[in-house]
Amino acid sequence: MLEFRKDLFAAERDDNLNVVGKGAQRQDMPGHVTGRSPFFDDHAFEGLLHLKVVRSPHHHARIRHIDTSAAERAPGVKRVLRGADVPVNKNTLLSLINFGKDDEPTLAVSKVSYKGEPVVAIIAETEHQALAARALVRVDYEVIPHVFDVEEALKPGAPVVNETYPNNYFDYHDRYDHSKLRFGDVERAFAGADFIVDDRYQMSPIEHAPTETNGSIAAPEQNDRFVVHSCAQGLFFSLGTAAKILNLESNRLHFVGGTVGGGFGGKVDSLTEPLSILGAMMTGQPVRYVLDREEEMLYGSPRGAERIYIKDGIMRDGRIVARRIRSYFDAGAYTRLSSYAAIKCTAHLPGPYTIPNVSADIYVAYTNRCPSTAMRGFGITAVDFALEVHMDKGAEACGMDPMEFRILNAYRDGDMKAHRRVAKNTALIECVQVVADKTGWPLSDQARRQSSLTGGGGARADIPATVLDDNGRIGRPETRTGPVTETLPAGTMRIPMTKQPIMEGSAEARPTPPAVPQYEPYRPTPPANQPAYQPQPYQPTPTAPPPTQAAPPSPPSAPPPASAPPTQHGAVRFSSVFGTRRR
Amino acid sequence: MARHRGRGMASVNYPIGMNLGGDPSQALIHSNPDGKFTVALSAIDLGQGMKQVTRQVAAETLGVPMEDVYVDTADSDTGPHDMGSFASRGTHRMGNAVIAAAREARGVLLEAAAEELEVNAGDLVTDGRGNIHVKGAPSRSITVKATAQAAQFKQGKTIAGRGIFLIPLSTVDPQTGEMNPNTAFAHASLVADVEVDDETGEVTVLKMASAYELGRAINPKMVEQQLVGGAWMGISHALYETPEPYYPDPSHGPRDFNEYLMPGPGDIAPYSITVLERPAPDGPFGGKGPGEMCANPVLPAIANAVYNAVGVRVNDLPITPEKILRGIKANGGARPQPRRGGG
Amino acid sequence: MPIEIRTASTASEAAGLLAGDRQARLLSGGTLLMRDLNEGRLTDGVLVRLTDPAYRQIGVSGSRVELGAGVTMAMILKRRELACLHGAARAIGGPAVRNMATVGGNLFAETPYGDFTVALLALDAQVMVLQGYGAPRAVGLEEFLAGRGRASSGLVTAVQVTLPQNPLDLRFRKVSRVRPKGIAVLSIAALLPTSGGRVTGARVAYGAMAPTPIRAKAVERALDGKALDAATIAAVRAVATEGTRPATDAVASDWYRREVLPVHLARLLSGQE
Amino acid sequence: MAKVPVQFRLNGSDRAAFVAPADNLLTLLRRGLNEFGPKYGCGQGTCGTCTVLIDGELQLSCLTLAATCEGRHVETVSGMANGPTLHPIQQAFMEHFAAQCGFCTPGMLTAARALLEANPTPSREEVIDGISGNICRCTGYEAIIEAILAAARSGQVRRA
Repeated sequence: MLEFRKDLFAAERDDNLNVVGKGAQRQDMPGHVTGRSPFFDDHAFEGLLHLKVVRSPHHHARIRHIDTSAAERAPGVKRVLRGADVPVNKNTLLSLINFGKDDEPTLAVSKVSYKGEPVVAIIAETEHQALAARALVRVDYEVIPHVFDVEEALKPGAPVVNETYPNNYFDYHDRYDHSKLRFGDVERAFAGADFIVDDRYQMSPIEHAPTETNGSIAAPEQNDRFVVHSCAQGLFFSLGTAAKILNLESNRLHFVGGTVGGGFGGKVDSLTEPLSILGAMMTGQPVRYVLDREEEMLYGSPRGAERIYIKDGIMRDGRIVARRIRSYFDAGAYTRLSSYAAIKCTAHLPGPYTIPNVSADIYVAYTNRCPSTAMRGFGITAVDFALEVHMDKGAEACGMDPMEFRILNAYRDGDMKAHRRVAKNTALIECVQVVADKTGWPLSDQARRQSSLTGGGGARADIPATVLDDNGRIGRPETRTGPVTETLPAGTMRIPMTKQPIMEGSAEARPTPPAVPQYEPYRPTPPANQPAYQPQPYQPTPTAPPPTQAAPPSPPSAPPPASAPPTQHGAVRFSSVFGTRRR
Repeated sequence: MARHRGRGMASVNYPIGMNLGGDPSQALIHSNPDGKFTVALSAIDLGQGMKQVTRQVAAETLGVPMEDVYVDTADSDTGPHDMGSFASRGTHRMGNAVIAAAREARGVLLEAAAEELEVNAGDLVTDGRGNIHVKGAPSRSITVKATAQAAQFKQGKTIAGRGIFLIPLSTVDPQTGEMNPNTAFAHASLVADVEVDDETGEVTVLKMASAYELGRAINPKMVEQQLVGGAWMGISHALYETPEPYYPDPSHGPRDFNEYLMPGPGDIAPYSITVLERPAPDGPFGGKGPGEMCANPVLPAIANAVYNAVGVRVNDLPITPEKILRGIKANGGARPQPRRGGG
Repeated sequence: MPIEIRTASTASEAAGLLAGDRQARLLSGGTLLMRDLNEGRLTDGVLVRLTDPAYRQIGVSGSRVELGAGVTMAMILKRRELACLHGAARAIGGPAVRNMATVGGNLFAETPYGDFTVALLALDAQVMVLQGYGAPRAVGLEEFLAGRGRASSGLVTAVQVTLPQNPLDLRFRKVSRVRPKGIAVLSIAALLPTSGGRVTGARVAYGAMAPTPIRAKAVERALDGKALDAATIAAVRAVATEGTRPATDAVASDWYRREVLPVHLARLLSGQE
Repeated sequence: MAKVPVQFRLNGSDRAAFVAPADNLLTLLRRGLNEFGPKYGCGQGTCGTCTVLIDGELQLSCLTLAATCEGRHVETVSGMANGPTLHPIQQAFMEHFAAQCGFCTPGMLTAARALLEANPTPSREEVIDGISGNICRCTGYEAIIEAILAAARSGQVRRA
């Protein structure tokens, strides 16, 4: 089922290793097969209380009044928590890395923005008592208009989903209503392309559906601390989030976890820890808050849906000369991690291909649905679906075999990527060749001879002159399509290379310096002496050379000399690198 | 009625670790007085195999047998800070932090052995079986156990190490999107063979084959676990899953595993994987991490295979029988496309 | 008042408890009721357990079969005489659920569940209902299902069916998205007794094509007296969706259910996979 | 709330507890007796993580009222190994890397045990049916199916 091709890239690899590379038994397997692996819920506590939340039945509503008096009197109920009980009742997850504004309450106070939003928490001696008391909470709602579609949400006059972002989009860099990628001049390249392939894709939301639902148990420990058994995917991420929401010093929290019943991204949000700890603080007893399956399915924060528009300009010989992408992340009612995914998506474009003109606008839109969050392949899975289906259509449009089309356009070592960094350590071509081999998919000899190691760089390493625009200034939706405002000269770079990664250990104890990642500075290289790959389209065979204006646009000005440092200006201050600074 | 076979492919790459960096991982390693090591982390094992990957990386770096290392994670009182298990960062970031910590511990270990053997630490090597000896002179050796005992009870040395790995945060240019997003990328290409029933729109995945380039398969058995399970999830995303079946209309959301559709054990197809290893210059022993990307090529490959089978492009996931059937009807019937290779 | 459990040793006692307390519910296999309890939809009231051995007995006398309402799917699967019901019994859940889910419970399962009942409907089953004390009264399954939503329908003690002479005369198909265990896009049971090469007395039932399992009477009419040939099947396809009112749910839309019902019915009748 | 006593055998040992009438068996095992082998995955009967044997028959403990277990024998994953010696199915799961997060594993093992004790030489299709009530979100099932078939081939699982 799984085999190796050790012959490939053998020269770059030292296989003389003792333990690494061995299919050794997992350290956790004996615990798994005996049922003894300690998941968060597998801990016994005397006097354990159970917490259940009352959730909004409406997609969007103002809260007029909450009456918990009957629930408080119900049998077994120890405490009823409301928004006012939460010390810091507004947070955004990425505030821990100083990214974005606090926009989400732990318990809603004046408004609910999605069906299922927690409003009140009940803590009782048994789960059944908590469930029974939950039914006694009376919330008076005033239902208000909702919006479910990402593009509808961005139109002027749409219902305001999230008051922190009153235009229903995340603010990028204090400046734009979307994340931008600009490389070359796509419009000019479209005008010269032989084929235009244009389409719309829709990624579905996805529920992580781990077999273990989200949950936690918090208990008072000695020394005024709280032990928290957690299913968090980031132990300190959750600890930091809880400490902030509860206004506690981090060392008053003792998080224990690490053995988690599946996550897939759905256990990054600290959905339960703040309330179970707050419950333990308020009652002085251990409190367990576990989502039931229906809650996990409907309100456990899914992978967000994405709508993606792709337009490609393709030459008759199969070269993609331009790719434009517009994409909408459906964040749901609050930001969680969508803002981060959109930047990751921006960096990923245009996929593993060398395309001389690329433009992308990635929006994060708020809608009245459960906030979405990270999931396996976050920011990438959806756009890869769209890109690779689009590649199939592109191959069809120019009459090429889909694998040949990919090999022709694949990025190679030394190529410039759209985010203005040089590709290295690439291997897409080899993957296609190997899978072609094993499936009997016919490839031309020429395609078989291609390599990620050669043929890249040269003109393919150039940063083209790039047209810029000021579209989508925050608060001005009418500017979403606008004119070119300036042309950035070829070769321009504005962001410093990141410093050398830090890998610390005591210097004398390190016999060899660790391998460290290094961004290679922009350094135009002379054209490779290897002849360019000439694809052999199956159908139709091009009879005439492509029109001259269809050639991939070369930079209008000469690239800077090899020794010249990249142009650097306009770098954004550190604290707002991702987007909007936390307030 | 007819069932049509179709074949589709896709190729993808995947960025390893948090985009833009700024996501540190720390590790601590210490030894018992008999040379048995504990790695203390706050990393999370949610099934991907964090504990075992870091165990192998630690043992390899320390130069001791794997059985002499156990990984203890995650307890915030003992395990130092880590961003978490997401963004395919575990193997790459934590793997490097463990290497840093293990190098430091190994340095002390070799110094202690050098003192016992009265040689220079730089002349010593480990044999991976629990012994330390002078390079080129295996007879001049000492066991790791004896070394640790000497360090603890005689020399007063702490055989321990601390490590951090951090790729400093990159900025982003708001106008061009210029940034330093990631340092390592994994790659894959996948072919899916399907059969589509043109009267019901039902898709059967017949088989799949893939090639994955993932730097270094630190544990091939766990790589296989990830890639097989991830491909199943890819089929699931492509054909089955959604909490909002009529998105953006949020109604009819599934409430349980009966309503939330995923392939059952009777829906799985043979899957053949080939692993390529082009080590990442900054990966732990070149490792990258296939944990997230393993579903990604499956979605488009199946979509393309469905098109190849019946000529229907479904651009909206999941590719349900209903969407295919509507497409077939809109086309006035199935339109099989040319076959590709020996399906 | 919280949950209270009452145990009845006879059907009459159980029926009496149910009749005397509108909130009381019978706990049979637990696959429906326990979920309500676990998820907080049921927070108080009496749960009645019936321990009478007859409740879990299978009585076979020639072609007449009485299935106690507490008989599980697994128990049916163990009885060779009930082979014609095995397809429908196996269509219910995985092995653990088949050990728990009962014939009686399946009568109350909401769409798209209740596939076993679809087979019973094709067999023209009689439901034995006990109202208060006394003897159970036989109610046709169709009538029973029509009144299912109403309260105080009494205690179902058993289901009676007449097995077809040839077990292969009862055909069953469940269409689901997930294999081998998935809930129904739709299910079909067709009793097709043949005499002299012609179908006589066909009974066809659908699951998930209406709020309860329903008879496909137009299909039955199209089959009666006909040979199961291509022309008949074409005629059946044309009327297959008559009287159906399928729901849109998480697994399929009403459009899709209507669209593929004729296809699956035709395949079932023509013996295709 | 009035609690009721229940006495039963758990993995061969006599146990007694007081339960609330509405408590299911899973709650009794986990919260009443600290038997954490069976897991809570849904409380709906749709995931199989709470699967146990009751008097040798495969059942879902979340759908079983605790009070109805009076006098019965409940067996969980914790009772599978014979002291330090793993059950052949546990051994096969180890060898085939048939677990990742490990959360479905107790239920899977119990379902596999019930299958092999009733049918020591199942076909692949029968194995697939045997685990069809148990959701695994990590493995894609293949390794689990292979492990159960291997355990069957080993001939070490005895008919119950």
